[in-house]
Amino acid sequence: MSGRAFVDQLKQQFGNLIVDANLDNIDPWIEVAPEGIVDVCCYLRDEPSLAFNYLNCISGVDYLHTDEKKAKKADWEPHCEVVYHLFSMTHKHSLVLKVLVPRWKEGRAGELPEVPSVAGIWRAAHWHEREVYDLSGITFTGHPNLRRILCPEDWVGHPLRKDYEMPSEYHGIRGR
Amino acid sequence: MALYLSNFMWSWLAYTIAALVHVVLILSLVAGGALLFIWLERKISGRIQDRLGPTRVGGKFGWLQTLADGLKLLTKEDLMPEGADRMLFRLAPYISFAASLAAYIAIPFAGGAYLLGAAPWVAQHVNVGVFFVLAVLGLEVFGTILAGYSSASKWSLFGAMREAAQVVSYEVPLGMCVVVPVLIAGSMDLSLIGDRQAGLFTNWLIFHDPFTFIAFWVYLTCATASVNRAPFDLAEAESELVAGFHTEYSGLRWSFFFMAEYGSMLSVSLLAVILFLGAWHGPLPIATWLGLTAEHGAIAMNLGKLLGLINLLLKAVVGVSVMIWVRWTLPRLRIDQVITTCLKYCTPIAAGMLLGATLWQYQFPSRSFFGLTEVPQAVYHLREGPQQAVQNSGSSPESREGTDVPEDEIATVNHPARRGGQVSASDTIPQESIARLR
Amino acid sequence: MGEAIYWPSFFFLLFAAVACAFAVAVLLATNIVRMAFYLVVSLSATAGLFFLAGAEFVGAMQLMIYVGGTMVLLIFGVMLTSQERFVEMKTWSGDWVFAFLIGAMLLMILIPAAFSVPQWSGLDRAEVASVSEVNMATPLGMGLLGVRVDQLDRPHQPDVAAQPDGAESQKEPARQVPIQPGYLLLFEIVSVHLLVVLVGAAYLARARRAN
Amino acid sequence: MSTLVDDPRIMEFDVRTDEMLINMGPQHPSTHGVLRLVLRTDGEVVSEVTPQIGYLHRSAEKIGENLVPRQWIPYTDRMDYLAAMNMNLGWALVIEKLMRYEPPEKGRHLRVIIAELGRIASHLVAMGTYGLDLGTFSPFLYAFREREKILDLFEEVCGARLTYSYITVGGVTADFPSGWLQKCEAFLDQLVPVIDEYHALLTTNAIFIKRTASIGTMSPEMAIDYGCSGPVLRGSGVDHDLRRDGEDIYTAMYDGYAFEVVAEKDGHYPRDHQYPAVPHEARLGDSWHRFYVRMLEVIQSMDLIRQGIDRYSLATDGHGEPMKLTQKLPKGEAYLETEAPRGQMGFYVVSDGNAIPWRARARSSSFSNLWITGQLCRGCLIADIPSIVGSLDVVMGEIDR
Repeated sequence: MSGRAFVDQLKQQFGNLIVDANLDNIDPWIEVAPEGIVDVCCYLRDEPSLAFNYLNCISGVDYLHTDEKKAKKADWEPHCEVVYHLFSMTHKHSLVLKVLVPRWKEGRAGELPEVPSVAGIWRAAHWHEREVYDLSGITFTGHPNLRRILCPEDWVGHPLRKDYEMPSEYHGIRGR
Repeated sequence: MALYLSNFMWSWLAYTIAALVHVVLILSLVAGGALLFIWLERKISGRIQDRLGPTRVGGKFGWLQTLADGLKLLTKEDLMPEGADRMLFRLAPYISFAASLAAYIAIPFAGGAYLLGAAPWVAQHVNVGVFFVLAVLGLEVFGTILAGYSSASKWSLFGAMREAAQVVSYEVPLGMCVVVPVLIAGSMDLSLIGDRQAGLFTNWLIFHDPFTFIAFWVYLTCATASVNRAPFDLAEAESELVAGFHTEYSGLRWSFFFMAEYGSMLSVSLLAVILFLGAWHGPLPIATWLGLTAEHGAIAMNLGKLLGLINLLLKAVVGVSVMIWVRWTLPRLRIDQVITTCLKYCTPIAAGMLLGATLWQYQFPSRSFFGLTEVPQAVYHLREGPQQAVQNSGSSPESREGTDVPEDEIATVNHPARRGGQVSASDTIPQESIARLR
Repeated sequence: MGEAIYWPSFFFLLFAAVACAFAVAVLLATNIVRMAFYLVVSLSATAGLFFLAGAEFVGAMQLMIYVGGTMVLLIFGVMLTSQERFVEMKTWSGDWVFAFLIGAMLLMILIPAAFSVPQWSGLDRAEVASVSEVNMATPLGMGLLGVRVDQLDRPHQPDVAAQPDGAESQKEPARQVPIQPGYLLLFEIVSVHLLVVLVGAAYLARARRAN
Repeated sequence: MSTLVDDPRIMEFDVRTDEMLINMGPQHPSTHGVLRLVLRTDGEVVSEVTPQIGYLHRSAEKIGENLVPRQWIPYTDRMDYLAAMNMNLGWALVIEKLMRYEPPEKGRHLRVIIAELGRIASHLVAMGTYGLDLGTFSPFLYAFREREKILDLFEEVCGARLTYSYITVGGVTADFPSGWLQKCEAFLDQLVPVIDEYHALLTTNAIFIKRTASIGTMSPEMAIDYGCSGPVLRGSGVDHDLRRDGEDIYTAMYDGYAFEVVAEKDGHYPRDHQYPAVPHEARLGDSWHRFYVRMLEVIQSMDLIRQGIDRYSLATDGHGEPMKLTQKLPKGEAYLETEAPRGQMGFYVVSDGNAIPWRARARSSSFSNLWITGQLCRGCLIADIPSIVGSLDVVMGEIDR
């Protein structure tokens, strides 16, 4: 099944929840509204013709230029993306989903944006979502155990955010 | 020895000196044995694993590697966990080592069951030697358990609990296997059991009948379990429990556990050799052929005994090497599998072998090597004492064996009154004093 | 012969002192594991006394059963069921009084019993040296199998003496195997009893957890 | 979190005891590095296992946002340090995918040879350390002896023995030296009988089977749900191997190679009549099967290398030139998974048109494989934990990155 067919099928099923699609990229992706991600993923997994039963990866990408000159040139507004790479063991095809969220929840700096968790759909998502939360600072609502996974529990900040600054000290250990 | 010495000095001093000599000999055997076996373990494991093992310390073969390690251990910091039960933590290694050492008190190293004045080379002759050695070896685990419990470490505690569970499982079949040679020799006296196997290797109890043969292998399995060697080294399973009961030990204390382990390895090997593998008798009675017996004077006799000692130790070292070999080859069992092996398989097998050996003894008494050969006359001498031997020498053994053996044969030959000859002082003891004892 | 130290007496006193001292230590200790350890030392010293008395079989038995048994007790009774790692036990003063009373009563029974033994004064040493060699375990073992060696002197069934060599059997009373009841039945009864106790204990310990 | 064991039998027959919380690791002999498992145990029975990771976290992804792709290659070395070649390959391929670059034929065969050698080296370590976990030391040294020979070969090719940085974006740093292929073939020839020895020492050893058969069984559905991959997935009987089922840019490497995916189908592994039979105690998806799949994959890789050597010798074009450091990446993003020894190693790269990628992401196979331990170890004995974790064959460098 090609990228176009997926998009059509999903648009038919979910309408406005499918926000956008990029079919020109080398890996075509479909953008899903945050509130629809659980339903869409459920459908993708359970629809026999799709059967995306394998979650490869969840990645968080932060879009922000800290340099103002570059920020002016950029063709996007600062935001965060959560990228889901799916695979079907039955049909051996893959799919990329994206969820775009603002960098801070409702623009309040320091409050992490929220995306519904897909841990109930694929167990593999448990740790991937924890990692995205830990490193990229995106909260997954409904995750059973959303804690930091790679950084220590008392770490401050989310290192893969572009505006992250390494703490100057951590428990007496010099950071910078 | 003490009796001999008391001719020259006060008897209290004589006994003290005799005891000290024994202690020093045994200590040096255990310590020297540990040095040798640790070196051997490294060399054998090295060869098994395509390595050379130690090559530098003390010449080409790394003879002194263990000594160097011992020095290193001496200089290590003596650590004790914060929450440890300090007294028990300190005591535990010594308990282990003392128990391992105490077993040697009753192990004879060369033959002569007080026959014709030929006393065995043993620190203290205990007439229930087998039982004593087993009982004392069983105490070694007490040190292990105390160590595990007093360390204030969860891994140690697990090691101790595993050890306890393991003890309960292996003691039963081990005891049963040991009873088999006891039954055939008709005595719990280790030196008697040893001398029962004089002559050709056909007289070794392992070859006595099919049941003893199997019992030996069961013994070997349970003995390996009893000294905590792989595949039964659960109390210190390093991949699961870090180091089990001795996780928190370091330096000298730790080395005491190590010495205790190697000490018990040697003692169970010695026990196996005495019970099953002909004790101090070689496969061929070379000492007898050379005339190194009591009849040819004290020097010849002692030379013969020295030969016997070398024989015994060689066989025991082979036994230890087998344990080393097994350790570096097999994976470790799980605790429930150890208990299953010991209780579900070894115990019934050992019980069956005990029953089988009893019936075999009943059916083919005085026959050896799976019933193919006869127990030679020398053994009759041993069993029945010099007086009976003289009487029996008139009638040939064949005619004796040809007739139907009376049902009470076993009981008869073992009867204490008939075995009077074994007891050196028997002809001097007034009957009334014996009666008084009873 | 200068007998500055008579070793058997020395060791008797040593073992007896150790046994008593550690028995007292068991009473005074509050840590249950240490108690078990003191008990083991006390029992081992008692085993030493048995060895000293020439009762080697009983001594080894003492080591194996009592000392080993205490260890098992320690493990299954204490380590597996204790609520905390080092269990502290305190004895109430009322218990002390009771214990003292019972202990004193036992002592009052034991002392006369001990002094009623005719040989209390002891054999002379030469005699002890001469007889200590004959204490074989064999009579006990034979007794288990049904042959009471200690009762061999009694009259036996005549028909059992159907020996191939009658003359020899006349000379040797040992050949005439007496039919005396041994300890086998008693031993079996005791062991079955113990087994029942063990199974019962295991059953009681097996708790069904509430849902 | 439940504190009781799911298995009703354990509740029913358990003697009442205290539960104990134990930290297995981060310093523990059998946790393969700095993995920490928090065990809740009831005697020897483990009621709950919680893996804690992050002790080896080195911010590799953050570093990747500040280096050009070729400079990040050494960092991929340090992810799965036991199969660094395969890590290099994964990152190189995803950049090549983004750049829509196809390496020349000779370079492809070279990569097959190197990647499969890396797989053998990695599986040998997995085998040896697994023996170590189960309490036998000798197979560990045997495995390292053979691995050393592979490292010698690698050293000759790239000068390094652990962190190679050999396969790089656009090609490899250097061609095989002369005579290398013969040495490689000689190595393979002597490895054949050695593998049979390992089967005798471990695969068919009665104690080994007792310790691994029916331990840590995972169903195929469970394995897929948890995102397991590689031998862990195939050990459950899922017929999935990216060398056959992956994306074109990766499968193109293996075009024309004859190999069968090592997964049980109808009760049989491919060509299993040549190898020890599956013991009757073993159930599909248990530790034993995971181990067995690795052992068969070693043989499969040996076969692939021989094919690769033949093809490489016939190919006439070059092996590919490494990309220039200043080369700008096209705008866009790409994700590619390759079949690394421990499973599917995925790399995700986002580019905004500069030479330095906007985002470099590594999806590690061990990361997903380890996550299932909590489920697998529930209700097992303490001694089973090394047996289960060892069979998953995780490398902490890859998990923590």
